[in-house]
Amino acid sequence: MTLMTLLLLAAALIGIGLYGALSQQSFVMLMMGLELMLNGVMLAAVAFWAFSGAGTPEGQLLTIIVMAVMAIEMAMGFALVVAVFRAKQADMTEALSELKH
Amino acid sequence: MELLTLLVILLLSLGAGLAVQWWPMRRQPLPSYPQRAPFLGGGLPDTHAWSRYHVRYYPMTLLLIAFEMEMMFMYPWAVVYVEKGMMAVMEMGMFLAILSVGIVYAWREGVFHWQ
Amino acid sequence: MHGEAVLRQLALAPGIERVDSPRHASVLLVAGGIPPYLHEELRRVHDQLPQPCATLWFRSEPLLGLESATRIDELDDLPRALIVLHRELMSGRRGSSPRLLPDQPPNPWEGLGDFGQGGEGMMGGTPYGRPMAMNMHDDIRDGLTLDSLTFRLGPFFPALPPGMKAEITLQGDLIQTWSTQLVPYPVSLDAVFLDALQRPVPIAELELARAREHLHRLFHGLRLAGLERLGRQALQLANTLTLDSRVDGLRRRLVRCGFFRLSLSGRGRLTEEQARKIGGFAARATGLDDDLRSEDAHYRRLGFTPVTQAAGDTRARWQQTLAEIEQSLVLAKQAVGQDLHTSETGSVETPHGPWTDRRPEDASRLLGDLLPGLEWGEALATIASLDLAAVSEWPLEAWAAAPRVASHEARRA
Amino acid sequence: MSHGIGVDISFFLLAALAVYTGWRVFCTDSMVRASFFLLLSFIAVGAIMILLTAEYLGVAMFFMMAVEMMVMALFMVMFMMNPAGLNPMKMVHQERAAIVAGVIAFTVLSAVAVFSGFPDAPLPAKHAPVVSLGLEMLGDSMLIFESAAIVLLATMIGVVVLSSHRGRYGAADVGSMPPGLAPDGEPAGQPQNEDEDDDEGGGHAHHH
Amino acid sequence: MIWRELILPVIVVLAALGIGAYVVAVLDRLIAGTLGMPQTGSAWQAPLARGAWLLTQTANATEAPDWRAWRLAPALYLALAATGLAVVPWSETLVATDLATSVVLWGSVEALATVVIFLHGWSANALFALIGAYRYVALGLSYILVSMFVLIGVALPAESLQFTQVVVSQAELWNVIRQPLGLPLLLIVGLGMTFWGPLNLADSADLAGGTASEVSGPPRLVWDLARAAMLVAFSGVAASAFLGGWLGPWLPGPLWLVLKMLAVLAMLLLLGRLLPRLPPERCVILMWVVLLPLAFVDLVWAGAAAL
Repeated sequence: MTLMTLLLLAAALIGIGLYGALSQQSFVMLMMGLELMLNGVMLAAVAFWAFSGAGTPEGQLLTIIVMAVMAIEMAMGFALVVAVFRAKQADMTEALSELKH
Repeated sequence: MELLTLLVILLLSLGAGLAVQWWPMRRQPLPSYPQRAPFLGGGLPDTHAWSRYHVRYYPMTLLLIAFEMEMMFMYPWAVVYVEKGMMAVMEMGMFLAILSVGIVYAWREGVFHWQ
Repeated sequence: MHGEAVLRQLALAPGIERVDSPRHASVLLVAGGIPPYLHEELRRVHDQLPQPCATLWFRSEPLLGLESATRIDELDDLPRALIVLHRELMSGRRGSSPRLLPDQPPNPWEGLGDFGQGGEGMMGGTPYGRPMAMNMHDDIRDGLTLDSLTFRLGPFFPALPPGMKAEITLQGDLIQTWSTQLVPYPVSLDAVFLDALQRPVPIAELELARAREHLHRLFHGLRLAGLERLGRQALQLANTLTLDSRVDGLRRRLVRCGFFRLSLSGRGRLTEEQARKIGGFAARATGLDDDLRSEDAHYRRLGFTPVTQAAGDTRARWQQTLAEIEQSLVLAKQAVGQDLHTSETGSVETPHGPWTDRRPEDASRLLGDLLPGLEWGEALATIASLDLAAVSEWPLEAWAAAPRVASHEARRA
Repeated sequence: MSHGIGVDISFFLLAALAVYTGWRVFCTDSMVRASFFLLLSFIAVGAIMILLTAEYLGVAMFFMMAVEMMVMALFMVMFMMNPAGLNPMKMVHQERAAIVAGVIAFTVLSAVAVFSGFPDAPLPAKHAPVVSLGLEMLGDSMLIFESAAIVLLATMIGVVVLSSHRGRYGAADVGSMPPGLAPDGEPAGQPQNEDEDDDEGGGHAHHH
Repeated sequence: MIWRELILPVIVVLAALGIGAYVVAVLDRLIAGTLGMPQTGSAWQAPLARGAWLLTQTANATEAPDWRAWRLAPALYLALAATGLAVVPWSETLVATDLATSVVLWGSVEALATVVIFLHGWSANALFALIGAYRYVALGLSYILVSMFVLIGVALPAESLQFTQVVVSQAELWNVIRQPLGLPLLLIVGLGMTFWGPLNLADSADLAGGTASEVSGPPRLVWDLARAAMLVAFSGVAASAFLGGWLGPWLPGPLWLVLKMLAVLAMLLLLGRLLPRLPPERCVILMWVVLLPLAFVDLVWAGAAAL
């Protein structure tokens, strides 16, 4: 367990998350991709904190803030999904662009 | 060492839970289709139960996701509370007061009722 | 009533546990004859018991294929017979009951789709023998139109009145539609109510029988609400009901444990028209003061006025039930002092509604209007607080023609 | 930072678990399974954090993510056709591009990880991460902490406005007009056909 | 070293879990008997006979369950109970997992329990099990906040998130007196976690057994066992957080803890027998509108007492 292996793991998680976020048609699945990316980001933040941050509390705080971003993203995302579904009876990303017409 | 102990306990209990199910069941044939139909007091369903289930409390769950974040801040706060004294009281008081506004607003909007 | 009487007997018997799902049972008890049109449903329930299982037929003819099953006719032998059956099953002395239905999926499905699933596309076909749930109804509460589930429940569902079968559509846990397909079995009354139609009967006897009926209903309602212990107390009170019995203790316990305030909701409100149709205590809980007893001169002499509640919901009906039990006990005590008999014949206020020229009729069709929009638990609590079944023309003691119920019993050491 | 061989083995097992479950999220048919695979991925990462002596963050990750993924599962089932994957399906678009993007992201980030030199400043031998976090929050980062409260409050209100159909004044989308999801788009949360809301009894009228 | 830190704690936790689950079953029968429910035979044998019967019964299946999740859920619930009990200190030194954040670890056990119970109901692919699962999530997501506020309340005087510190901080005065609102609130959470009695939304009678309605035989045995084990784990946590854990005169520490756990268990089982089941909607409103503000009050109280 070194900084490099940890960052490689984080990179792998971000890569998979990016694939998911780009490829999934459904809103909710898309959000799962984002979550997975943030998972990698949090791991990287903690890894830096442990190996090159000399244990400064800001490193931990950064992770907490990423977690908060995640929570907010999820809450707002789902609220939007509900609102869009109510309007369009669909949860596809394509439905968003259709809203213009 | 503590983590190892936890791991051992976790694996042993999980293994025991699975073994108690698997051991007596390893030779049992799959039950007949009529037995596998869901119990409805003699009635039958039209469809599978798995469906786009209308969760009647979904606004509450969204509220929870946002409100629960406050826990992340509260645990470290609890540890230094006595050390910091009044300052900790003030800051957390403000923090919780702001968030309580959200809960009260949500309650007044009827979020906790079944939609 | 036959099946209900069996249930009450077993509720007080030690060593027997009544379970809510056949999956938890080892012995299926069939009490009373089952009409042929319900045999298919009975076979289904029978086959849902996990093996090893056994059946016990109480005053009932075992189904075709179950000839070796035990049959008994004496109510008092029942608990013993159940315990023996369970013990034999456990020790392996008795083989399991055979399966009655052919082992076939409800619909053919094997390997129609590209991946061996049941059908084409995302929602088509019958994977594993059943179609997928579909979006059938617009939602009735909020605007999200999601899938709805349609199924038929009963006639042997423990939380419904025995014999009742309904086709129900749920969205989430909210009832969208409810249509009663089979009405519950008619209930038999204590013989004194039928006597009262012919000749004057002692008011004390009539009122005690009424209180007993209400207590029996309370037993079922409390069991559904998770208050098994208080339900049993209500039942014991009913069994030992005398002129000096009091329900204060029961009422106090019910209030203290929060039965009225926590467990019951203000839902299931009857309109005046619905209340009139159901009649009896449900109507009085809706604020109507219809009661045949107020037309009886001797009741008037006892100072009888109907008790009523205004709200007309589930909570009001249980409060009304308790109030009527109390009132009946008071009336009985006063009447026995003056040795009063009923003055009117040809009509009687039964615990299930007024019986003038016709018996109280079945009201379960009303549920179609009453239940949609209610959450599942609220709907069942509403049904338990109502008294929907028709009244049978035979009194309680006439076993031969009595209705029946199937219930599953698991006996545990 | 020194650690034993046991920590290394656990790390590699947990890393494998995190990547495997992360990958399974996007190739399972059942939505509930997908959410809980993601939860497993989070739990594995949380356990790695505990191995890194970030005990608080790791354990907090368990409970935060358990709740979030539970809600995720609820919404997945609510809004996805065929939520249990009884009929197998694949609902993706621009998959090739997405794979390429994912691989590029991984390569670039790993290259950064492998080739750049990061300062080597390990954790002090004796440190109390939770206490230092608490002191930081009440000290220098107080503003971050309090502004988090404001942001969360805004989220809560936004969530209620957007998702709730009926508020105390009747339908939420009758009284208020949420902003459009796209520039010049029609307001979000507005039902297409108005008669859906007729039974609400004209929530607008009570608005004061 | 290995013995003291690894083998002994593992044996203690697993034995406590197994024996505790059995004691829960016995205690529940004894309480039912005291309340006037009919009982035959010995309350000590009945749970064993029931276990033997469930082992001989065949396991049920449904038409298309999520097999792995369905079989895994009871075992996972048991494992969560074991994890919960692992953080409970039996004495100053005898504790399986004395993490610096063991209070938070218990919080995640609560959150994960919701996931596992949902999975148990969902994976059966049957109507009543599904409704039970969804009902439980409404409850599980509501009680978690109450529980966390209450547990943060006990962490304040201890200045630590470690259960050993929480117990040590009660040397002078138990938290049950110092924070009188805390224990009742936590007991409600305990009823919720194990969906016992009034908060039995998952496996209720109106759903013909809810998430367990389609389960029979060995999986049901594990499910019931896990539920009882979770009660034991919860009672251990409640006893450590509010009743001073191993602290007490004359007797050795672990024995004190056992006595206190028995007291909490008896209290929970009694509540379970005495109270009616709450409707799910009422439950959610109660948790958010009544109990959450009460938990706030408890926290303020704890804070004032700690300063």
